[in-house]
Amino acid sequence: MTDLQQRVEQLLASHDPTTTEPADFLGAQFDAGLAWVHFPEGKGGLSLARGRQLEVDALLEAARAPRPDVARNSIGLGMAAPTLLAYGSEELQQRHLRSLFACTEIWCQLFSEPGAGSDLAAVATRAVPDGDEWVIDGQKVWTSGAHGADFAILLARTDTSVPKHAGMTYFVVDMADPGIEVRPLRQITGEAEFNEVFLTGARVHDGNRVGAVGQGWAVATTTLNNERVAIGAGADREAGQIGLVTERWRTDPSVRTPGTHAELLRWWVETEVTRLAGERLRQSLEAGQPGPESSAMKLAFAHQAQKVSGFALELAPEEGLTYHDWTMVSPERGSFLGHGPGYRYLRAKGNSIEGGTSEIMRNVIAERVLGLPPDHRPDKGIAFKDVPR
Amino acid sequence: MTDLQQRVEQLLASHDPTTTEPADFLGAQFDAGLAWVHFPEGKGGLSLARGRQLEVDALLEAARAPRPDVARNSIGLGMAAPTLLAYGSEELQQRHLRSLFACTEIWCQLFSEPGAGSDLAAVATRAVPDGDEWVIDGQKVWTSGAHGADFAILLARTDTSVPKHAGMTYFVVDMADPGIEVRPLRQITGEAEFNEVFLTGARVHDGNRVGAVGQGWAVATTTLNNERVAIGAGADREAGQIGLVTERWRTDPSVRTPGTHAELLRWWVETEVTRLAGERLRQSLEAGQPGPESSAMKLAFAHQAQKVSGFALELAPEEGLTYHDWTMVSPERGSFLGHGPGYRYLRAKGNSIEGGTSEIMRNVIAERVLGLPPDHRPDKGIAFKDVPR
Amino acid sequence: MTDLLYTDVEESLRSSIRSTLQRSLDEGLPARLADEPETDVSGLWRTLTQQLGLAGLLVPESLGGAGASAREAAVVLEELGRAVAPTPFLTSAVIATTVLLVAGDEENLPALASGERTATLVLPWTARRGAWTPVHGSAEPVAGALGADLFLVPIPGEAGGTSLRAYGRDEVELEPITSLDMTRPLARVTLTGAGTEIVSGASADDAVDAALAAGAALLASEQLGLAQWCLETTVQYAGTRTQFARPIGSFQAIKHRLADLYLLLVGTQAAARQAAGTLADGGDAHELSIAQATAQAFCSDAAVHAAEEALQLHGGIGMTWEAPVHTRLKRAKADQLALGTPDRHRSDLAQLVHLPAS
Amino acid sequence: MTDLLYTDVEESLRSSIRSTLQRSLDEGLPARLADEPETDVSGLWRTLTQQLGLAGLLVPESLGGAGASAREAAVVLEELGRAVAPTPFLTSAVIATTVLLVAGDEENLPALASGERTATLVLPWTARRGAWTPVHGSAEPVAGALGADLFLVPIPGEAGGTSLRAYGRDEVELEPITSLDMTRPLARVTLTGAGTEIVSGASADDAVDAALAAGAALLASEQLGLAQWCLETTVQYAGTRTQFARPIGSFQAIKHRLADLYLLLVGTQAAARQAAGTLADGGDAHELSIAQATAQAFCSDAAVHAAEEALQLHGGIGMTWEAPVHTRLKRAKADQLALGTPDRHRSDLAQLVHLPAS
Repeated sequence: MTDLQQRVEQLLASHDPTTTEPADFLGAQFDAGLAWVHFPEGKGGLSLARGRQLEVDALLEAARAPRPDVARNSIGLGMAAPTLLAYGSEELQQRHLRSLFACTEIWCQLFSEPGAGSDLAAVATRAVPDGDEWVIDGQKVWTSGAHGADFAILLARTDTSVPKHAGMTYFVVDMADPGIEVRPLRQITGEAEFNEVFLTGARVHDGNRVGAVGQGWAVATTTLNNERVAIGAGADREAGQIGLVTERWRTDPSVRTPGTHAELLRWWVETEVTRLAGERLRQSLEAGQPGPESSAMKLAFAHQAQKVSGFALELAPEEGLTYHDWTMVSPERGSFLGHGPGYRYLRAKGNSIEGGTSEIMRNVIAERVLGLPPDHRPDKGIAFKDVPR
Repeated sequence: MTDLQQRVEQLLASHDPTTTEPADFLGAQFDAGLAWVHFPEGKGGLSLARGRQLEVDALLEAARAPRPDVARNSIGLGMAAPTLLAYGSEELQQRHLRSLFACTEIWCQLFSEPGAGSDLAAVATRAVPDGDEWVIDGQKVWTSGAHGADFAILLARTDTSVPKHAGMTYFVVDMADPGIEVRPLRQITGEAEFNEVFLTGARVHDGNRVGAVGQGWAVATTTLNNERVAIGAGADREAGQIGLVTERWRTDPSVRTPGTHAELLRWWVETEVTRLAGERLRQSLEAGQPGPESSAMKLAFAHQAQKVSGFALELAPEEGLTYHDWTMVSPERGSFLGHGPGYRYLRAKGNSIEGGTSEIMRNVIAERVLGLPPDHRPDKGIAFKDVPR
Repeated sequence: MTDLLYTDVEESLRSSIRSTLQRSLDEGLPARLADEPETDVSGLWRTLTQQLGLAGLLVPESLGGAGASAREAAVVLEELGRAVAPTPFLTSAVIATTVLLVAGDEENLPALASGERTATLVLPWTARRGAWTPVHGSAEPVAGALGADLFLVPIPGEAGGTSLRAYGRDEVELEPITSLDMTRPLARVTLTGAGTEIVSGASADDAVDAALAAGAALLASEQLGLAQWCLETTVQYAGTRTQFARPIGSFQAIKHRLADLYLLLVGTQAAARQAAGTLADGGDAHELSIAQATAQAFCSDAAVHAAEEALQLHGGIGMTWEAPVHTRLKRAKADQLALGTPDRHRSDLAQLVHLPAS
Repeated sequence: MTDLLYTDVEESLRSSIRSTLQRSLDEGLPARLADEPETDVSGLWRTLTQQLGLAGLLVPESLGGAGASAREAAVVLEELGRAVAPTPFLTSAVIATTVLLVAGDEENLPALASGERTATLVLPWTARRGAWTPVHGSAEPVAGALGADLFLVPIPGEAGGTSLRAYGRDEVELEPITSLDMTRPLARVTLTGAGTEIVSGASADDAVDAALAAGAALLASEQLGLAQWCLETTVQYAGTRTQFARPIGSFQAIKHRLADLYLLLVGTQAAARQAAGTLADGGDAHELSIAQATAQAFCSDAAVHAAEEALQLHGGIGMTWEAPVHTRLKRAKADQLALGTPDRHRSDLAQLVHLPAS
């Protein structure tokens, strides 16, 4: 038995997974260094290779132990945690990593703005120092789960006299601040899965700053690289939209035509290959850190989800003409595979926009992976306040 | 009987189409104003609507009258003639239009250079005045039929102290000039259908200038718009590559599989729609002048020729693995549908490069048809000689 | 060749419809219909009918109509498609009207032509020429049924043939179906009365087939108009939306995608005009069928692609309910499934142009 | 899951091959072979065999080989594909060798492993597992036949089964076929002698099927290497070729196309590694077949697309005989047709993953 297996055994022995409260079990898992084994000791990890987390997860899965609620706290687990580890102060790490893993703290992300979508470095939300606090004013958009979140990671402008990338700072914000107002933002699916967030004189203590003043862009890049890697690591064959289509095909001969068969096989091959590419990426990430290569996976997943979900409507056109329900609701978490084919088709349209548009992903691949020369950037080297808008 | 019909009758009566030498017949057709009815009287036309040429051509076709050799003299007929009409001096028009139509003068085009392909306005071939002559030095490339041509249309730089578009002038060049050397340029098909042309102290009289000094870009644009319109006006259903594939399909059941059937039908629809779009363009051109819209047709034809010719190899893979002959030859005229499937596949690759790459066509559509804002042009407003190269 | 351009008369009809729609159709209405499906939209149709005579466009003057052709109807559909206007033009003034015209029914046409009544053909909205079966008791999803007064239903007749019958509003039961495109809401139609026979046998089949063929031919023009709205709106947005201190329309990748979309619409327009023009010209039935199947195989996908590109190039804005792009996406996707999917039309073409599967 | 990455040993094998090819393969040779098909290229193969032992890579050490696996052979093919090297590695050291290994022939393998002789499987180069018929007298177009010493031919045996036989050079007649890809020239092979039976019946069929499957699985790696050359060469060209006073690689439309190509190659690499890795691991035959058909359905088209994009983005230069792009295009297109087209592999997949056509 490896040392790691022993640690898991000990955890399971000291905290009965069937009776311990999930938050307590997860807290104990964190304390045992089994939350993220590649994190340092004392911070949820054991400084092991990233890939060895799989062993832990498999054992806990087998023991039916409570797992972190990834769907509800994806920002916290997937993005805030690695960012805090890389750039957060010791105090911030101690305050948040454990609660975040236990999901007693739910997190959201305040990055995008109406004028800073693809051009995320154009954020105009201001953070102005006031004693040992910062005062935040601005508007954020496309925030998922903002109404249920306890904390947010925020990118704000702290200096407009330098070029855009140099003037941003990264903060942890308490969503209970009275200066924060959350409004639902309705999507084309009819649901309001996201929010607009208005910050009006919201106050943040300087101790909640992540990284140095002006270092916000580098910190945010770590966050985003971790976001993109989260997409599609190591799925099963026929996972996602393709699985719904193949199941329909196998169980309902009435949808089969020679033309749709040819198209189905093309999508089967494409999605299978993308699954293998995701698996290959996962294998290489077990050793290293996420880099710009994961942008390619996001591109592929978005493309295929959109195409296959559209094809699903053509496969069963009478059903495709209908919709499950247009009533506006604010779901606790987003769903890509739920409701019905019409919903899935519409929801998939967001895949190539949220978390960086496919156009931005292509820029990233072209410049950062392939090393192609940059396009013209009229705002390069110009103080943010002097860029015409 | 319309006046136009009467004129054709008279031409046929005075010049027996079965016995008259082709060049004589065509000369007489020119003199009767029936060469290009939309040209002015005395210059091969009757100042009628462009579309009425169809009536003339149909009658001459029915009478089996000699027709201009469009394949051999496409540059002369399709590009030099309308350019001379629009910008040439009276003397140049009188000297060339008739012989050109009679195909006693074969023309070629000296535009592209190794450093001026997509960026045609970057031509570096110099024309320096010397008395009432110009002395030309430089290298041209991708000249079809240069070895058999009598005259060339040439774009050369006459002023390097102004931005690139403003410093060019357009000339008619006698290919017999001893300063002109033609070398075959071999293509991926194995054939040398094009040439490189080296100009070393070639001399051109100022009377052979077309348009004003410095007006070369506007003149060349007229030429190129006429080139692009020539592509694909009013073809028959299943003309081109698709016809070879459908014929194979209909006559050889062994090539049929469900998957290729689905693909064949997609290409059938696409090519049929493009045929209809070409017909619609032809109908609208019967009234007006060719504009940037014809770039769309060139794009579509190139794309389909390439895809369908590639599909043809997959349809009959054993045959697709073979090639008719790799021996280097310099054919008198290019062929898109000749030799065998392998040749057609390779030759079609040129469709999206010659006469303006598909990328340039998309720029033209985006900026000149859709009115989208220009991309960054670092050489804008900068003297040609000061542009870093 | 049929004339693929627009006549001056057609262009003037287009202007009238466009300005009427600008005046009479609240831009927010298409999206609002999802939340308020009971909204009374009959006022718009009344305006279009009373001011422009659209209800009777295809009806001969002798029966109170305008005696116009499929070419004009196509222009109307381009404009209605641009605006995703909730009107029964396609279902009543094109499809149901063609049923009655081909069936030789002179009784119901005047009321349809005047706009006093609207009608619909009761078949699943996915039916196409040669690929439908008579209705046994009920049909779904049926377009144009909600709000209609007259229901034209092919049912199994005596001796195995088809009986084409007309049912009044009181002879059918309607259940609304929540639809992907709520600007053309669907319903389940159940026959509760006996109806009145119009024609039977081959004449009934012919009338239904002709109506479905006309619907498919002219749906292409609705798709064209919708796709052109998508291109124009996106070009405009790309010219004004700034990111990286440049209008996004100055980025070459965006430009090339819009150029490709333009190229796609050049084809869409040609295919739609060919289908409308040959339908108007009459002529060889086989060539008509080729034009119709080609138009549906091409324009359906083109309109969906145009709407998808519009959404993507509008970025996050495009994903919001507030922006109008989604109303076009939903109509485009529903139109792709309506009156035969591209896949089905391609398999029709295989027969029509003698490219057998095996 | 099989290991989809490269081991250090594999990377070091790659370096050896790449540097050997850089030293021993004249860059202009692939194009020159079209004009001078008689050029003796055996020196290159001799070098690769003597210095790196490639001929016996898959042959067990007991028979004089290196006892390596399909994983290493895949890396070799990546490098040979990059360089479009004219060698019989795939036809002799993979396919013919697999025939003999599965047939349990220990007689001919040592000479193959040492590189003293080369062999080929005599079937049309388009054959694939489960889709070939025994050779009646002659076969075409056969790859790897010109220059081979040993010809492995499945012929109709007694009692209807297959007889797998070995023929010497003096027992066959070879007619060269002018080939799209002259770096892997094809021939018509006519049997003139009697040959020697290796195995017969189901064992013969199994040996041929296994060899074709291995060939298809590893051809994907050749396609990968070729496609990567295309991407890298084009990225380099786009970074240096200037038009409009900018490197063309700074134009966003070019960048996005190259990014899409990169994405395609990420998939190509995963699919090729999966096919090689599962082949090396052995294991479930059904999963192996899925991996092989998936790899061929995907990588074949990907390599063609990569070569086509390389040509287009090289502009006029790419169309010239002088530039090396065309040699990759010809190999890529020929590889797409080799050992089963993507269409055929997709229809195999339909069976393998239970997605019936009707």
